[in-house]
Amino acid sequence: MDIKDIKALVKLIMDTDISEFEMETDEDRVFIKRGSQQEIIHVAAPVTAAPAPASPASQQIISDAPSANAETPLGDKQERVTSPIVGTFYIAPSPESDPYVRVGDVVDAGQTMCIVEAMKLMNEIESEYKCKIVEIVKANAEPVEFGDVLFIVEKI
Amino acid sequence: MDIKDIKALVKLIMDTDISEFEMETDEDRVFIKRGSQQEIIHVAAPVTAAPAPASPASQQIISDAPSANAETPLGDKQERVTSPIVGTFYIAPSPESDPYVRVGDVVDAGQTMCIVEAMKLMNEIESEYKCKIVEIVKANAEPVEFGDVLFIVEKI
Amino acid sequence: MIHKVVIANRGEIALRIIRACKELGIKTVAVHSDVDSEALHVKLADQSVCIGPAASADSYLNMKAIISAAEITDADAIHPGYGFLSENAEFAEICQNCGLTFIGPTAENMRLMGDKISARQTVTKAGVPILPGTTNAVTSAEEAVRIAEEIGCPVIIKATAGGGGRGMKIVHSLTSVPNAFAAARSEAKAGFGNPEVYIEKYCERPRHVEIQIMADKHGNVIHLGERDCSIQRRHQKLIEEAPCSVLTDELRKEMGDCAVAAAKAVNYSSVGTIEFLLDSDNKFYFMEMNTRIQVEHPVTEMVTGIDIVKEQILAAAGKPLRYTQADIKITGHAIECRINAEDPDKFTPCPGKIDGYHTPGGLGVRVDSAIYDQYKVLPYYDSLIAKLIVHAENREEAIRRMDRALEEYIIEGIKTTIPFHRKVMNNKDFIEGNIDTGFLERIKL
Amino acid sequence: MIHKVVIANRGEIALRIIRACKELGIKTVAVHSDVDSEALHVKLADQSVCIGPAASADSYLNMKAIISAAEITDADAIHPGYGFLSENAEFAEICQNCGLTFIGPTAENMRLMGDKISARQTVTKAGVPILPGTTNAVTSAEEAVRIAEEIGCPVIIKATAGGGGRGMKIVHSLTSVPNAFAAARSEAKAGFGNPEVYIEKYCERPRHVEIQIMADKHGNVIHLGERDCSIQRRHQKLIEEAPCSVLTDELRKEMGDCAVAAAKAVNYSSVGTIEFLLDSDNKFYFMEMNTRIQVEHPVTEMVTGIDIVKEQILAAAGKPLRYTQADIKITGHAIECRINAEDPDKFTPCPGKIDGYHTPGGLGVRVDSAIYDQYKVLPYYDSLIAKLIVHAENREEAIRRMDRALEEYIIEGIKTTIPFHRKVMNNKDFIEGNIDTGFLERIKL
Repeated sequence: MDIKDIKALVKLIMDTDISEFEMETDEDRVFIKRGSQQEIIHVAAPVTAAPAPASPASQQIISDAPSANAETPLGDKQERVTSPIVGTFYIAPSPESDPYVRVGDVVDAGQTMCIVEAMKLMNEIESEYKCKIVEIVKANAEPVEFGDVLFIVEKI
Repeated sequence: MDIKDIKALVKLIMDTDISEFEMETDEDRVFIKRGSQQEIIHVAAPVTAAPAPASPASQQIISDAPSANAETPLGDKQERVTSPIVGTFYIAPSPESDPYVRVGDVVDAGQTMCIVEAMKLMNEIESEYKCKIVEIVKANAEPVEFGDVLFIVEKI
Repeated sequence: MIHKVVIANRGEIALRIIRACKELGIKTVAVHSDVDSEALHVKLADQSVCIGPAASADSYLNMKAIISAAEITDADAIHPGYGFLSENAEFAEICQNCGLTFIGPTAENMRLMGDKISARQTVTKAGVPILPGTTNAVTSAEEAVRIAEEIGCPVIIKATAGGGGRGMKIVHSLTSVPNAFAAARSEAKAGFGNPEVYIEKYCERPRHVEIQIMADKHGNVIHLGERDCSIQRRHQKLIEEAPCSVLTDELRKEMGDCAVAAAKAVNYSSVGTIEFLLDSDNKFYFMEMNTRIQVEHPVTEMVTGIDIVKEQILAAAGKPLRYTQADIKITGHAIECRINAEDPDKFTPCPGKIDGYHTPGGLGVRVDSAIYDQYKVLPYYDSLIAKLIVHAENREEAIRRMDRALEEYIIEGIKTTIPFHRKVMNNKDFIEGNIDTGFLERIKL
Repeated sequence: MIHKVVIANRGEIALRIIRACKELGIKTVAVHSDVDSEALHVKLADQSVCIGPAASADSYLNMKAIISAAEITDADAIHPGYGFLSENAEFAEICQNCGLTFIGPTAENMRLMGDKISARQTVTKAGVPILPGTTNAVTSAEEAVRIAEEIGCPVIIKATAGGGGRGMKIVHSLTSVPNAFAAARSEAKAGFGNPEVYIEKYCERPRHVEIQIMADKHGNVIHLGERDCSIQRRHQKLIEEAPCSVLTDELRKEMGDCAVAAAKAVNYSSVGTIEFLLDSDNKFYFMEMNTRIQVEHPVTEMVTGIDIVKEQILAAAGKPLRYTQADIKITGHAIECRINAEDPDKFTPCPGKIDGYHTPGGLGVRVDSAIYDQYKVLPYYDSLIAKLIVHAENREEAIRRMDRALEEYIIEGIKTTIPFHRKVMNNKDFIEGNIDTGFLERIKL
């Protein structure tokens, strides 16, 4: 792979929204990274060095959730509503009753959006501002960690 | 990959928003990183990772010799004459007698330049070609390793 | 039997517990603060739950969050490790009320032994020698002076709620008692929210010798011999070894029997440690009991061959001890060096990114650590990053082995106390076994 | 006493020897080929000497260069490790003539035990059982057939100069003897430059059980019990353990006594190993003696607590053994996994750069390895890159511990046999101890 190839390669990538590019052949290996979020590379180093690969399957269950939706890009005026505690997410006060909110609903500041149950206590999660529900990220009765995204909303 | 390629490569990358670029071929490996983070050490890691620092003092005695003069740059037409065996370097057949060669001497192909003693055997080191002695790197009676530079000569 | 354990801790002890569980076939759940998501205990556990932000109060000390983590992962037990909630009686109670097995002693055990004064009263009843001194809080400077006069100087003033050196004052003359008393009280208030202090005899050049005990829920209590933890800096242990080089078999038996008696006196049912002061005449005095697994437990594991954490888990699960006192044999000598992310001379913490990591190996070398290359040692938590433990046929060989292992141990990017430990291993007095709790203040390394 | 040792080897065994020397206060000189200048044994030794190019014949097998290295560094002893010159009688002699202590047995010992036929004759005199078969080379196909008929099939044809499986042929019917005989001879010729072969009874499903012996220059010989090395692929050991799960104390004593008798028969004065075949009826037959330290010596160190390499050095220095047979106690169970830089399924060598390295830790885990992060595993030498050894109270716990340690062991950038070992640790037959030298050919992992 000579300088011309690289040039072509770089141009190609620049016209896209690719943030990282890696390629390996018998002869050579190329790694390109755009933008300035150094986290990704930081994570990379430990992951190989540390026994992460050792127990990958197991990690999914709880842990991948937050990072997952933390990454999904937001439209402008959109906000993430995260869980302040560990517990179980409920969209309605009881199985029979209607959900606190539905996608598209507009909720006022202080209005209850859901419940996170911890130690048999029903903790009502209230909206801090008036907003429209864009997405309900968690399924009803799903376990949530501290910092998990519960809703994506649009400020009004 | 020569300096021109690198120059072109750097220019190429500077005109983009690439934050990291890495490329590896059989001969060489390039790693470019933009912006001010101390990650560059990231590349040096291997060296530090090894217990080299553990026993530094001890290493000098024998080991640094080769690398040391291997590094000294050569004029053109200049060549290094290295030791084919481990042993003790002697510039003369006996303490009394004259040295085989002196700096400035011209030696013919096949002419004895020095002796490396190994297991009580005197191994005469002969010149492979006609040359002029530019430097006698080892001191008389100094231990030498395989590959140690004994002389720097100039081909004639 | 226990099926899934939430490990309410971090660092090397969390790893230690995960390893024991894996070998027992028990599933593990790591809980962690948001800044700890890259920590090794999170990577090695079967599951992990983020329970709060960096501040320990909101995460590793957050009982509600930890219990919730157990609920959402269907765990049936919690191991508190050491520090954090490990000696919190309320937490033990909450676990019980939530139907979770707390892997440790009962709340009652903790309350009784956690408070120094009640502990002294309890063990005294059990016939365990304590230092002459008050068993009740001393309330006035006048009373303090009278007691000091009674006992005879030097005396030490200690916080009843205290530990780890804070709120301790050594007094060599009666005249300085009132000031020391006031100082100790305010330190105690600041440190533990409780100003109560008590006074006891202060003995010169003592060794810190502690007995590891192991008990089950069937009334069986045995001891695993002693550890000498005399190498301390400001009452923080830095090097521990087993056995203690001045202990005779008779003395070992005597101290061991006392420790067992103390444990039996409170119907103790887990692993624990009875700490003694051993003075230069080989007279020993009860100091306190630690109702948890301790940092230095590995040296005892090395010389007895017993996996203490496994036994602790099995005991919590209601299994009887797998050993009788007769089974316990001390073989060879073990030493542990606590490697902290600190300046080796000033002992100031040096958190940061590890850039270059290589652990020592070979015969008789054990590393308990949760760090790895490129891992960031965080400023929010304890500076202990690794425990290097060696086992050899005798103390001399153990010291040599430790020195070569320390030489092999490469931790680049941050300062560590490895150079300090190498100095100790090469110190004439240490090698000759002339050690006591004053060693580091006295010796110029 | 020995002051400075040249280590005529590389890799983990060179490191093993350096560690023993450091703990004994002996200086070390690493010799290395030019491509090995970054090797760990070079970095950890007190001195190092480059003795030649990559090819072993010109460096690690270059006697002259190694002796010269000893001369220019004023060393007074040479440790050959295993492989390379370790069983080369001529080299041992040269060392002696140059006034260097060869850390190993005498040249005579090697000659006598190195040649399989003379070894069989020697041990037979000492009353050690051998497999029925020829003690002399078989010269013609006719003779081969006659002998096979005598002994009764199956028989095995082996190269007298052989080892490690090459030049071995198993024959199940007389008709196929002639071809097998011819094939074995040509393989022997090609492999060892000597076509001589001999024939012996071939026993089905045997275990490879070997006895570690330890002797000094004062006539003292003891054994350290056995190792079961039945997990082999093409006669290459991959997993070793101690003790052997089917050995009774009586059988252990019987085999141990035979091993000691064999060693005494040749006035053996160093550490060594007597290899036996143990058949399904617990009858054992002498196979060969290894007159050197072996790759798998650590499992014996773990269960006996004895540092075998130190004893070997001290014996070479003329010191008497520090143990009598009565001192030797087998405690718990140890397993070693040989981790090779090979494809875990095809076992094809995979040299290359290690990119990401993390070793397992905790109780009962030992790593003997000379690799480190970013180290390049070279194609010129053996593919063994690490020995992972565990020690536990019993075999079951040892297997669980090994499995969790293998899980923790991270070696990125190259393929290793770690996944293979995990499969074995989780294999029902292995767990139940149903193993013999045919295990890997028979079992589908």
